[in-house]
Amino acid sequence: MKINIIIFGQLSEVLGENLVIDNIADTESLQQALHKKFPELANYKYVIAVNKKQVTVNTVLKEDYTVALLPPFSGG
Amino acid sequence: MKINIIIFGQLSEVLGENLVIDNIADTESLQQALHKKFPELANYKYVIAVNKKQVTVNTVLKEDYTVALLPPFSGG
Amino acid sequence: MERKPKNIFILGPIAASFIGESIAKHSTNTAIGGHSIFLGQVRADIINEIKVAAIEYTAYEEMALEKMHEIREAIFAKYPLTCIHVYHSLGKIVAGEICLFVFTSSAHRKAAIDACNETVERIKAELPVWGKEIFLDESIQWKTNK
Amino acid sequence: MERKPKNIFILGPIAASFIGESIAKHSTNTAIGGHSIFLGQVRADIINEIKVAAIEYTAYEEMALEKMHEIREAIFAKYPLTCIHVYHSLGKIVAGEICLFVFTSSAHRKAAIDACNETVERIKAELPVWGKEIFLDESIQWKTNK
Repeated sequence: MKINIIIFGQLSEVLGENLVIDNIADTESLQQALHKKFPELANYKYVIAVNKKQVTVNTVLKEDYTVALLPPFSGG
Repeated sequence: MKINIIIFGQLSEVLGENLVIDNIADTESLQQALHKKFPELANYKYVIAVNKKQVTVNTVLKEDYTVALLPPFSGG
Repeated sequence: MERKPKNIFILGPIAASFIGESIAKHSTNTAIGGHSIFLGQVRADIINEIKVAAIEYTAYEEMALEKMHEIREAIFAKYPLTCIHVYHSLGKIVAGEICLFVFTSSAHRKAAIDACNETVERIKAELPVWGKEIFLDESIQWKTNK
Repeated sequence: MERKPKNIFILGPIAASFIGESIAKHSTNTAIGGHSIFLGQVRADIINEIKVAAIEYTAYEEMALEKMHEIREAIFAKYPLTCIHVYHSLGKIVAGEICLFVFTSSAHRKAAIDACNETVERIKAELPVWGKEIFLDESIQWKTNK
């Protein structure tokens, strides 16, 4: 199962702009995997969106879902 | 003693745009004289300005003072 | 800083292009972070089944400019602004045209927004300006502000 | 009335003339009595003694447009408006240029003003857009919204 991850703002300087991760069941597992691979991530605030909707609870991921990592917004 | 009176808005349709009145000691006397001469004035709301400043208490008038009769403002 | 009374009256409507040019002039002031603008537009109200075609504005100009100066000073004292611009039409303004332009700028948006709103409210309540609504059938009625 | 998501993003700064033209288009809608406009302008902040030369904006565009659609619908439901227009810049916007344009119109001023303010607050808080401050010495810092 392939999950596309897109990364924005200052976080893209740490993780790059895109990642593809296999065999991840849900957003919590995804975060654990990312924090393991990129320990610097602990220094950043961010929220997660799944298929363009922000999620605040652990969310099941399915084939070809898109997960976005969004640091604090600063538009306008 | 000559007092210039300028009249604005809907009131100018009743009194004309300018009046000159002699021998008027203060704004209260002026209003009495005007209401006597133009009884329709009783149907209008207005405030008085003396030399471009709105007055809310009886105000002494002097030679060449300008009194303005101002119906409710409706700018903007 | 002492500011001199400025003329705010424009004979006829306020052109949208004038507003655009006024905005453009502020690009050299790079201390500004936000602009707030209010525009009053003559509305084709329907009163007793007849449509308003235009509003004809008159003012006690000398008094209005003194009062506007006082309002401007009070707003500058209350809010950290870089500038305030105010223009009000005189004469006949047809429905759809702009008759009031209030423009405030500041480093951060809140001051500009609050100052713009307060300036508009004070203009409507305190400036000796009168609008006469002219209907399509040429009848008239003096406007009243809420 | 169902409204479709509109694109709000403009590559580069928002021209003052575009704002003027946008205002001019509203003269045919004679039900309008008031317009409220907010403009965000890139400020040459000085941080650690170095001046901001520009802000480079990026966005998660698809998500931002869906969110903006949701905000627009909520604002229309809450206030009696005739229209809302929103434009946000992407790419590098130099100090003094305009990067945000929010424009609301209604029959009476209060709805336009309140709707404009609320739309600006929601845009700043809820749209996935990021600004990277580029300093005169070419160092960078990610912008944070208050």
